[in-house]
Amino acid sequence: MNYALWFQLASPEIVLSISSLVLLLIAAWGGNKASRMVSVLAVVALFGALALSLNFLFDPAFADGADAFYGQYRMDRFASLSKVLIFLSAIGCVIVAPKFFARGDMMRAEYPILILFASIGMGLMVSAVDLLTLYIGLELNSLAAYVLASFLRSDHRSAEAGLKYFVLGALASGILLFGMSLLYGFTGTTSFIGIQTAFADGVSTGALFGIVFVLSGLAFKISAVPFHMWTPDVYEGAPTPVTTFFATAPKVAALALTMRVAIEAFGGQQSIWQQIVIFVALASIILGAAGAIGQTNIKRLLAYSSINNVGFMLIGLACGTPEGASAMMTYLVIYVAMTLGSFVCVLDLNDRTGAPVEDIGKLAGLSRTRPGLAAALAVFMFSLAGIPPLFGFWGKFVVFDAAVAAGLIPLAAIGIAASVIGAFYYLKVIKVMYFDEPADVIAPSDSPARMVLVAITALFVSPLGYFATLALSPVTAGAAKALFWSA
Amino acid sequence: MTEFFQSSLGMGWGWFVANLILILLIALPVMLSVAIVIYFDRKIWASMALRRGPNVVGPFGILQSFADALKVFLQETIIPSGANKGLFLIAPIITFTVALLSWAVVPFDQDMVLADINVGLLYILAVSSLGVYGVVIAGWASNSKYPFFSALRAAAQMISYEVSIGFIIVTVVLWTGSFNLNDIVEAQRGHGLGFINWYGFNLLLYPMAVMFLISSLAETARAPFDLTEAESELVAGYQTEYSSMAFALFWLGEYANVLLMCTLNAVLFWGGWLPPFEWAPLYAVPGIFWLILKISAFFFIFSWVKATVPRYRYDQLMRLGWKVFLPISLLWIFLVSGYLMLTRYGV
Amino acid sequence: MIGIEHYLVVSSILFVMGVLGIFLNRKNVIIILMAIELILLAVNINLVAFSVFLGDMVGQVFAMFVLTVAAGEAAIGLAILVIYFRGRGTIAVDDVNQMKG
Amino acid sequence: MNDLGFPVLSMMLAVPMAAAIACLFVSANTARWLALTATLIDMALGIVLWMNFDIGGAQWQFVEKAALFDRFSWALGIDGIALMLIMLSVFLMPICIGASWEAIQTRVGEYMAAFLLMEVLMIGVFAAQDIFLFYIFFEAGLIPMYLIIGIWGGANRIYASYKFFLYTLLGSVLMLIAMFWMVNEAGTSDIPTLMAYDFPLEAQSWLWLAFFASFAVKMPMWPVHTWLPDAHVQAPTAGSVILAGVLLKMGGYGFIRFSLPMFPDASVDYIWLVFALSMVAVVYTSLIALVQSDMKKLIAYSSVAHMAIVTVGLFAFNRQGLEGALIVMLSHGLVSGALFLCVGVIYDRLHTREIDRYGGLSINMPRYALLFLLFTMASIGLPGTSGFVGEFLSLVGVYEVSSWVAIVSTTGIILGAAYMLYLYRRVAYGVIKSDDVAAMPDLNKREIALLLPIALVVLWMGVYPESFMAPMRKDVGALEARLAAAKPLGDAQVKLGSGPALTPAAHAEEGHH
Amino acid sequence: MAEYLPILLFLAVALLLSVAFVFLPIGVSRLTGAHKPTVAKLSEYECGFPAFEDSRSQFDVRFYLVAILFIIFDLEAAFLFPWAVSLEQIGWAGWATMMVFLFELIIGLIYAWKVGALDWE
Repeated sequence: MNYALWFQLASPEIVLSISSLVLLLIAAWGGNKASRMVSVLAVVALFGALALSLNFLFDPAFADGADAFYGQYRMDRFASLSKVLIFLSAIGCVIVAPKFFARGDMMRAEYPILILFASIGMGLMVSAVDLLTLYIGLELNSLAAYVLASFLRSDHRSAEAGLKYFVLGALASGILLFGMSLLYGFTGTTSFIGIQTAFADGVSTGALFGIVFVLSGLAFKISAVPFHMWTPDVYEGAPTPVTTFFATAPKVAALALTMRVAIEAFGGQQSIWQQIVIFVALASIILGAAGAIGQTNIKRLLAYSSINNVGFMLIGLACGTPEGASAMMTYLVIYVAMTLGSFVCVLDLNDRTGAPVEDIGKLAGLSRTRPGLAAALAVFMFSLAGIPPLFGFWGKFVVFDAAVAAGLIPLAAIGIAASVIGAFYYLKVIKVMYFDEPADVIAPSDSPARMVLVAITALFVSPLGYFATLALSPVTAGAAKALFWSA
Repeated sequence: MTEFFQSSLGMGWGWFVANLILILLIALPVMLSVAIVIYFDRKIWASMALRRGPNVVGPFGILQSFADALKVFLQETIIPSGANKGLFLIAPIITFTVALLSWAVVPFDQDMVLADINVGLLYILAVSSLGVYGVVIAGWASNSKYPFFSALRAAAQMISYEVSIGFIIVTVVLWTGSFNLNDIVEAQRGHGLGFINWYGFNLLLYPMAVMFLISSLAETARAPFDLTEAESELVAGYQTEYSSMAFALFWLGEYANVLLMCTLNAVLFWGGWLPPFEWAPLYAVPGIFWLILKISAFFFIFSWVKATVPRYRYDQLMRLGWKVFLPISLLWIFLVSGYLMLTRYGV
Repeated sequence: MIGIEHYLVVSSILFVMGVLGIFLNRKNVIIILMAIELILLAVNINLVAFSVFLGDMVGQVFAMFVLTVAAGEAAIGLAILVIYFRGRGTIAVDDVNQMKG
Repeated sequence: MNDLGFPVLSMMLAVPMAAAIACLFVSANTARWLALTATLIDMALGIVLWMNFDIGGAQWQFVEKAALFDRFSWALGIDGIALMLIMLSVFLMPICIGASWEAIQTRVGEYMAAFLLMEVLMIGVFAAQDIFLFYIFFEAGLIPMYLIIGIWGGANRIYASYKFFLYTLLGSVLMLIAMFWMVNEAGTSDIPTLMAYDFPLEAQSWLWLAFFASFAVKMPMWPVHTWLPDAHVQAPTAGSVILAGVLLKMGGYGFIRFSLPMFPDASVDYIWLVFALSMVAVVYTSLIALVQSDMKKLIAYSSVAHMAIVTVGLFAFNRQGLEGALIVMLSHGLVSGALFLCVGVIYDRLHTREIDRYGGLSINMPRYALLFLLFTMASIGLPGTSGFVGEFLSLVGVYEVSSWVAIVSTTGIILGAAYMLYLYRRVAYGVIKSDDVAAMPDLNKREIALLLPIALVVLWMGVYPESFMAPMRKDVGALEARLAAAKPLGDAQVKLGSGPALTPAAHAEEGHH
Repeated sequence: MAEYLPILLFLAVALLLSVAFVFLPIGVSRLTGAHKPTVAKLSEYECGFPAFEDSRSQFDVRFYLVAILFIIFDLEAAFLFPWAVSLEQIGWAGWATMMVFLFELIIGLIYAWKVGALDWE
């Protein structure tokens, strides 16, 4: 029992916990006037947690990862990479929020704090090596997320999004929990490695049900088909900064969690879950792409896009190899940048009264009125479609490479062919922005912070991003290796 | 007793008959004592107001309660036409059943308890919180405005004070290390200075004892916290639409709860069935006597308060619960557990 | 004698009732909240039963956490429902369709 | 590195890239000059490249290799074939810029940037030595072309741009999967190594089909050619030039670089498929071209027919066929580009491409009529022009394999003469139909400066093709050797050089193979 | 387990008693003829006036708030109970953990206090 080490391992969450509690008090005393200060401090705290996570990513002493709190929590390179992504997304979502909520005077000091709470939950999720920790982390994240979804209290759509998110999220948690209870009962343990050991002698029917329920619950959380139906509504209804958040950080956390559960807990029984994951991946790719085609709301479109992208990432998981896991992490990194960027672009689409514009048709001729923004959005769209030389291509590249290496050639072929469907609706956005006559609806940007974020993410997804692979590849490979430590 | 019946009737039936007798030995006296304490309540109240109180039926009016009981029993049961009939009748049943049920784990003397379960205190907490259902259902089913408001108030009030009661209980449990009520009583033997059988004597626990007493007033909606039936505002509270025995059951239930709270006060902080001092001659008196004495004392306090303290406003009531009791009890958990760690567990 | 399978059957029935309650219920969102609680109840039955049969405390600890989180969830759900009701004046499930997907 | 002492290929990529970025931020006129300068510099670099190319020397010259990261590297290098195609690109680019000088008046900076980006990607495709690098350049070309068609195109540009993008993308994604498999199998992504690698026979077939899907769309081969007429018609003039001049050559280049050397056995197996599609294309698209009323569409269909000659020549598997196909590619790049420019010239004046609106242009635009005639003749394949050399060699090559294919292909050439001459007659001869046509001025200096260089090169290629064939000869030889070595003594090979033409029965048998 | 059986029996007895108390008078009054319902008698009493609006109208949202706060705090107490009886076994680490938990709870309470969730005004 080395408490010092344990606290060191959990330091990102501890930092966030303490700071969020302090900020809560500041918010309580300062009220909404303090929201600016709270936002700034929240970003500082997230940067602190980020730095602490980065340390684990590169410190050779933690190359193999280490357990803490009696095998409840594990900090390894996989966890730290996921946390870096999560905290970065969270920082982005905190930064862009004040301007959005300033309209209607809805900015409240609780927003950054809820993001912090959710981040703690997500940190726990990606570090969980026990069903109990997993559940606590997941719920901490979800509870904060439900509130965030209905943050615009006066907006009907926001309340409806919150309600839908809540009901389906709670249902997902219930399904997940039921699966966990079965796993616990039929293996006699809640620790991932214990479950793996128990599965070494084969899987009983009850435990099989457990696996299926757990995977279904997780599929809900990552909004994979067939449990995706909540995504478009919630993405559309939730305030855009919150949607940005939903599309990035929790997705990273849930996907990372899914990977860890599948590989560490169910690692010995790959044949069982591989079929499920392959099905889910293909269904997500195809339905995500097909569903997006008729959409006229850009947030809904991006929601379907995220479903589609989750499908691609799951291909990496379906491989069940370290290469696949590494590819998935790479894809995640790029996905976060693309999604963050495109949502920040959406945030910047406001008409002259400052009201947000979400209708794709109203972006007509954006390339004339806002060339920079249009170019950035075009970059994100092409990148999401996976067209080289944009960096989004690299994500698909590594994922499909891993799939082919793992012998899943039909999966790869169908998946990549379906990506052409996806290209269709990404092209639609570009077409509207570049080919149509200007509708002149969108007002100039009033937020340098958003522009900076867009610029950073756009540069990352531009071909310049390939230079990042020099650093990224070893990191994701290390993360994947950490995941397979028990194998 | 169980063995006696089992030897003559066989295992199952013997157990059944023995326990049935025990249960009736608890339930009937409780009901009887409710009748008596209602009489005393009125008497004490009257005395404090320099009135006489009931003095017509029987010597000193001692049979007044029974006369009242007979009256309500013979009354017509009226179910308002707009009421939700089933729920309307279920509400008093719940209230009364729950009020009786808590007594199953109360120790009347050493090992004189119907069900000696190890989580007795939790059981009481759980069962008594069910009582709120009776109130809420009654208010809702009446389809009448004031009962409805009353029910809401009652619900909010009861759950608010349940929180602080929960935290207060933790301090006692910390000290005892058990949820068993018998253990809690036993642990108080010689607790103070080696010869005082009270937790309440303990300086750390004394504030908790006071808070518990006040909380029990609020929990049972007794004056000065009787906002649920504040006549001037809410007519007769959630019972407004009730009549006959249904109405009487609420009264029975309420007073049974009051008695239970008095008992809990006695058991948790004032030694339960133990005599006040660790002195051999006192043990000659049966434990149940001491317990009844303590219950009576607490009931007197309840009546005394009712007669003398003006009613709280609702916001004051809620403030007391959430802003005074809750923080203090949280702080006390820290103090008590810290003290125990330093003196007992941690070393 | 009552074995583990009896508990499993009960919990499965509760679970299915909960899930069906969410999907088949067209009347009231409050019922959905109750259905969710039903699902969590099923889980807790499972956990506690397994815990007793395995002679392992973890299940009961887990159940405790589930209880607490369920409470938090119910609290937040109610709060969201109140917000929703204030905006729309109804909590009928069929009316939760401003956004079509 | 190379003899020049500096990474010339990277330079050729970097110059237009830098100019492209710069174009986004400058005024319209500056952008024009900037783009012209950059393309001219690139052309100069191309000439340097050609001058320093060691004919008969190492197969891969000007090689640059820098490991980017584990999976692929910045590997550039050219052989003779790539050299010629790069030359074609850098030669056409300044002409495209010139052609857009006045035609494009909106968003000039972005337009120039898109074209410069196209140039980068085209050179990159031909110079890439790493299979994934090749893929990136190959695919990335979609983005600027999509924008060029979509933003500066004609009335129906949106449909055309979508069609272009999605057809090409769908074709090429499967190729990527095949590439993954190959790289996993061979353990390297180096193209020269892969060209020499013997892939398992059972896998070759699948791989070949995956690559074929991509190149056939790009080529374009019948029946996946339908995007081409739409794209051509809707694209601005310079876009059409680049599309016809260079982009279509990427398909042929792909066959030469990948399909044939990497999967020789599969290539042999699928000869029937390629020949069948090509024959249909030659006849069918020629007939369609005959009835077109839109000039650009006519030329677009003629491109499909010409590219079918290329595939026929390539899959003849002999020196004549291969060399012929290459020369057709080069020649068609020049000629069709020039024809589109010619269309552009009169389109700029009258803003219509309807053939019937014109007539008698030789009267008021004699210089134009002369150059147009030259290119028409080159397209037909008149001896003395570039078209003749390539088509002749291709047909000779394929005749050795199958006289039937040769005969059908020749039919296409005859039909080609028909529609081209028909076009020329209607546009240049006859009487001037309307006043606005009569008012059209003859070529100005800029237009002459655009068309004259092409005309000279077309004649040069027609008169002395050796200049162009020499650098490629060794590579064609290597390819032939590779095919011969891998090819079992199958029916196709037995017939090679066996003198008399094949009987129809023998051909049918081959088709069933 | 066996010690809980008397409670079950007690429950049965208590239910029986209360059901009898509720329904016996109803039966008796019908038999004795005391049961004479009239429209006026069966209408709601409320405060003596005829009701003039829906009795189950919307009510103050603060009641919800109290309910929500109760859920949270009461269930946190659920963690305290097992902790309280096992303090001896879990030692200082267990104590410190719970103190951290209580500390967080107190911060939550302070927050609720400051934003006015505990006010009834």
